[in-house]
Amino acid sequence: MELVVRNLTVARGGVPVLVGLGFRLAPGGVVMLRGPNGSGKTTLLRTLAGLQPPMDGEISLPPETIAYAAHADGLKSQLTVTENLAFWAAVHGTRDIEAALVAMNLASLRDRPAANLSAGQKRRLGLARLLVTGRPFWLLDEPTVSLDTASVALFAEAVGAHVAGGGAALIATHIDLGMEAEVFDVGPFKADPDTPAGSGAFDRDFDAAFDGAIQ
Amino acid sequence: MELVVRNLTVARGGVPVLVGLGFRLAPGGVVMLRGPNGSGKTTLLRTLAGLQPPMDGEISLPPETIAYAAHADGLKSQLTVTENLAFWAAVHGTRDIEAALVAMNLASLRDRPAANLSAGQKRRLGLARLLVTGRPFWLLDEPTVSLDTASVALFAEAVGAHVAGGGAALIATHIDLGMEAEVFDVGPFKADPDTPAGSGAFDRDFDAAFDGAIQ
Amino acid sequence: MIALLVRDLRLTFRAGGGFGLGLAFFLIVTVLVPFGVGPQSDLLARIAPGILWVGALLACLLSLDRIFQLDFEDGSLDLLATAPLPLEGVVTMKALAHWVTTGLPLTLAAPLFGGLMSLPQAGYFWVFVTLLIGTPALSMIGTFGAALTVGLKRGGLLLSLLVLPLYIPTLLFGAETARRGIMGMDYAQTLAILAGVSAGSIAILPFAAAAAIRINLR
Amino acid sequence: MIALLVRDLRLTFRAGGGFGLGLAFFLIVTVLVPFGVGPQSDLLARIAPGILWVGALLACLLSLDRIFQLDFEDGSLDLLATAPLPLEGVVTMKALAHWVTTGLPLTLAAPLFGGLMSLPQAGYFWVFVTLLIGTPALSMIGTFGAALTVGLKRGGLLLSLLVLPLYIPTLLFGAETARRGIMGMDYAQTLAILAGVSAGSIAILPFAAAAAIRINLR
Amino acid sequence: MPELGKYAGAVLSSWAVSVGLLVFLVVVTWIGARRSRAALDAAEARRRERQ
Amino acid sequence: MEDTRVRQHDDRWNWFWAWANPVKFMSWTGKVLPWLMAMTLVTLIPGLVWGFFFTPEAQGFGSSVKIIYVHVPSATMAIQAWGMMVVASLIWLIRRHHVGALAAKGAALIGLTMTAVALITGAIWGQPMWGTYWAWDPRLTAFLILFLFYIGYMALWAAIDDPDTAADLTSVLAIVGSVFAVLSRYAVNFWNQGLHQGATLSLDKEENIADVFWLPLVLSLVGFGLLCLVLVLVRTRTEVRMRRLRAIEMRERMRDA
Ligand code: HEM
Ligand SMILES: Nc1ncnc2c1ncn2[C@@H]1O[C@H](COP(=O)(O)OP(=O)(O)OP(=O)(O)O)[C@@H](O)[C@H]1O
Ligand SMILES: Nc1ncnc2c1ncn2[C@@H]1O[C@H](COP(=O)(O)OP(=O)(O)OP(=O)(O)O)[C@@H](O)[C@H]1O
Ligand SMILES: [Mg+2]
Ligand SMILES: [Mg+2]
Repeated sequence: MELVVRNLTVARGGVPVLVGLGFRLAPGGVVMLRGPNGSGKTTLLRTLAGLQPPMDGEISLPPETIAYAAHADGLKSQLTVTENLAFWAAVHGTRDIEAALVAMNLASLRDRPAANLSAGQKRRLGLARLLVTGRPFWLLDEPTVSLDTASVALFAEAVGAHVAGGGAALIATHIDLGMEAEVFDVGPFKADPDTPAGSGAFDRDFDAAFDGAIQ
Repeated sequence: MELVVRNLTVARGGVPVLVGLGFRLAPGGVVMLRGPNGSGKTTLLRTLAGLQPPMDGEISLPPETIAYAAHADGLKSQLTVTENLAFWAAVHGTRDIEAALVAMNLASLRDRPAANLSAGQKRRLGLARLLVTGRPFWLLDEPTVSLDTASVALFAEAVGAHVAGGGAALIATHIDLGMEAEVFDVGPFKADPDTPAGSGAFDRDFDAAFDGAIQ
Repeated sequence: MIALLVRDLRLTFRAGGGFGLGLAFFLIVTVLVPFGVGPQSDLLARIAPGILWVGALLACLLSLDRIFQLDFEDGSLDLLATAPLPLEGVVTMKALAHWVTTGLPLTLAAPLFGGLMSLPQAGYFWVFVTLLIGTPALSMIGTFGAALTVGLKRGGLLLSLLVLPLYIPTLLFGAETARRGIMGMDYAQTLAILAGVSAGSIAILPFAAAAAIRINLR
Repeated sequence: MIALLVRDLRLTFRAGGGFGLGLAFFLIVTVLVPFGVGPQSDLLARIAPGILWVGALLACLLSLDRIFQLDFEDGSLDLLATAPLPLEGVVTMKALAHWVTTGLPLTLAAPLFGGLMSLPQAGYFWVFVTLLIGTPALSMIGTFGAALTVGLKRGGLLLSLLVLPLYIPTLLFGAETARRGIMGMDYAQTLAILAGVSAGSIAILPFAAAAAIRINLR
Repeated sequence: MPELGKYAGAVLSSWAVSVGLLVFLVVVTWIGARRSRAALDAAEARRRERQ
Repeated sequence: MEDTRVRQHDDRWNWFWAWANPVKFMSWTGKVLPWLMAMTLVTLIPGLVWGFFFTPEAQGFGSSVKIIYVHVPSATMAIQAWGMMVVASLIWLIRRHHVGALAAKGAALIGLTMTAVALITGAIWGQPMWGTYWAWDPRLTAFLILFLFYIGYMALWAAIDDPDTAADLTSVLAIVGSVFAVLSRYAVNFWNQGLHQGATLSLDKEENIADVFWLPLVLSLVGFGLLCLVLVLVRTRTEVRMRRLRAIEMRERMRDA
């Protein structure tokens, strides 16, 4: 039960973005992904979630243990809190949404349409969705965009509870969430734009050909 | 040449959001608008920009001196940097886009389609647009959303230059931009949901009617 | 899987879900055509089955971009793709939901609207039957087209352009069968092919559509 | 103001701008109708002017949501509203750009596509002339509808529903004039009314559309 | 010029359209090729400069 | 997690696929193209000149038979181009050779133009022969549908930013579209009986004049074929360059960021 990444290359539009990444995430751990705009954090998270194939390297983890969340939460504003949660529970084959509602302090809002929730409440519902997936590894992409300080604290608390319960989280963010976490800066793994890597034969061959012509 | 707000009430969807606001913004000044999610910062800025009528109170400023920017910059991704700027210059009846290009360090990017700019470059182009409007008062709504630290510094610098040149800026943001500025917290002006205010006659009449019926 | 179907139906029936808009568009097309071609009822009767089919097809077409676009925008599609459901199943359920909310109402309404077009007596039955058999193919082909264009900013008209040539066999056999049925000619063969087109689309296209979605999410 | 027109035209002609999609939709409607009603050329000839008009109208309709939606989404509309341009002028330029990129190509293409519908000889001229006079009204009315629905998430089909009733007079007089012209009947009156509808729309609707935008931005 | 008789219009116009479209295709292809070559050469030069 | 990336296949056909390596492709096409262009000139121009100036009138057709020298080759090429696109798309989908996808992209405009030429010349020919520019004849209808497919295919390429995504999606469209195109072709037979000539040249029944018409037709067919080949190669080269240019520009952008 550990997420291990070895020598991973992730690509966007066929061009490698991060090269030679390696880290591990064990239950109980929180890793903050840091890096400037466009450094490839989103790309990395999507690759780990299985939404796009890695260009090279290895990702090893037990099957179906990853819950991914971009800042869009996949909530339908016309459905109530319960309906939203129940749907994702059904999709993941779990049944119990009560625990998640209570954990995220949403029990009193259960029959509100998601449209009528405030931003902070929506975020909590998004986290509740992660809980009902029953999956231990959370991958969160800029989860606090345009949340105020109070909502950020609430969010940090919720992640803390998940981790304390044996889960783990990998969080890409620009701001300080004020929680105890390992920081993983993707900066050093930035692909050198001038040395193409990976198996995208197209560019590698070209560079070789043109460099050959010069030398 | 001063933006003066007195006893202003702004409303969203007919419901007052901020009541009794007052402040003044003189050339050379920067005011940071603070307040939790949903407190009405966006609503206030849009009212000042003339996009919605104030519910009550007074806004006094010389005509056509306000340049408004939400985090969407009004840039067309298919047009080049020059074409984008030239359009806004033409709309505002100014001609000279060179100064703005140079000021925002965009001269070398002049023929790139906006689609090919990085997030930070786009933001700079957005600021260049503010420059070509030739208007002194900038109203900026969360201008640094999802910018990294370096881009934020660059942004702060640009605003500083504008202000040093006799402009003024009113900026709604959750984060610290690290620039010298007055902070204006909208919190104390939050409308009390139970005391209807302003000239939105609908609610007030209803409240009066129902209160009368009970007493 | 059933949960997905239930959710989609619920969303469509809730306020703002857009149920009935397809139907309204169908109504409007059938209303516009008499305005366009003039009110002679013999002429209208001759073109009625064809126009009803074309109208149903256009109404179907215009509701296609809803199939995945909303789910794509709010991130649900990403989450569904990482969920333990086969994407082929997701796609099939989406097509089914589209049919229940668009194809089926159109089929039920067509005989009704036929009155506006002076549809002959026998026509009510034949338009109904051919639409009932043909609309599932329209939904499935449309779902494939929507999967191809999911994520494109203004995919709407491009989607129409891509899907319409694919609709032609269904339209041809559907309208031809209805016409033959009305005129008492032999319809067995075209009807069988129409059913075959429907069955074939439903059997094959979920795989193509799922592949397209995987590519688009990448 | 001219800058706005130039920008809009430039955007449409650039890759991905959607120029030609309206035309493609028009082509597809005129292709589908024969598939629906059958290939008999005498029948097609009789319904041709009406169907061409309906097709042009639908193609126009489907490109309406582009008029303001993109500008609304990227914030340009807010900025235009705070710029020193009268919003009425902005709206008129938008309608003009829509006509140049949609109405005009449709008018030019209609005689061409008429061939597919076995349009009689005289029809080429009459369909062209009536569309030339009528499409400005379609663009202007459509701009008004787009202004009403700007900012709605899935406004597309709602927009169609709002605008279609407003399109009916134009369609009625346009198609009727074309039919009369083809059959050599007296067309002066309907033609005059068609021109009147166009002129009236252009004179009045910019104000209504600008008001609608102001309200929607609020 | 061959004698075309009553079909002159049809023959000449169809040949004109065909040759016209073929020339159009060739020209478009040729311009595209030249443009892409120029743009790529410039880009490769920039890339080489950096190394 | 399963590693889903596509590996280069290793089998005894590798020597063959090596030609589709973009760099190798650029080099061999660069060498072959001048020869192909020369061959195009020496077949196409004589074929067309012969067809236009030095063929007699045919019985029943009069001088309008001369249209055949542009009509039939363009119609043939329109179909060939689609076939080529489907094959190239399959190569991309199965073997992930970029040149496959780019060749398919390059062929589309050629196919579209050829379809347009066949449609227009056919329509012009139809007026004197059948008394109408257009009839819903199965073969004509099928060509119209082909025309629509080409437009949709090119529009899809244009609409997608990421080149690999675009390649994948257009390939899927080309394959599914082909199935439906065949289906439509079959469908229109039920719907309308045709006016158009059968699959054999109606002219060559009269043996003695057949050669007079047949030889220049064959020559222009070969010429059109070679022209299309040259154009496909040139356009593919352009696409390869654009693809490479895009990659370099993306890397520049990454460096700026
Ligand atoms: C828009 C109208 C037309 C279209 C789309 C069209 C299309 C085609 C196609 C697809 C072929 C087959 C080429 C091949 O299989 O390699 C063909 C061949 C031919 N067409 Fe047309 N055609 C049209 C009109 C006409 C007309 C009006 C005539 C003359 C009366 C005509 C005469 C021929 C002849 C003689 C052949 C050669 C037949 C053979 O031996 O294969 N076409 N046309
Ligand atoms: N649609 C796209 N097509 C091609 N390249 C893209 C696309 N979107 C982003 N990129 C590029 O991919 C790289 C990685 O982007 P990614 O979104 O993963 O960065 P990020 O670290 O999440 O940045 P941010 O902090 O801004 O969210 C960037 O260099 C960017 O320019
Ligand atoms: N479309 C809407 N219709 C009605 N009320 C709205 C709408 N959008 C926002 N509101 C309400 O108006 C109030 C003010 O919102 P506003 O967007 O001005 O807040 P803000 O201070 O900008 O918040 P944030 O920091 O989240 O951007 C909030 O209470 C919100 O619930
Ligand atoms: Mg990101
Ligand atoms: Mg705000």
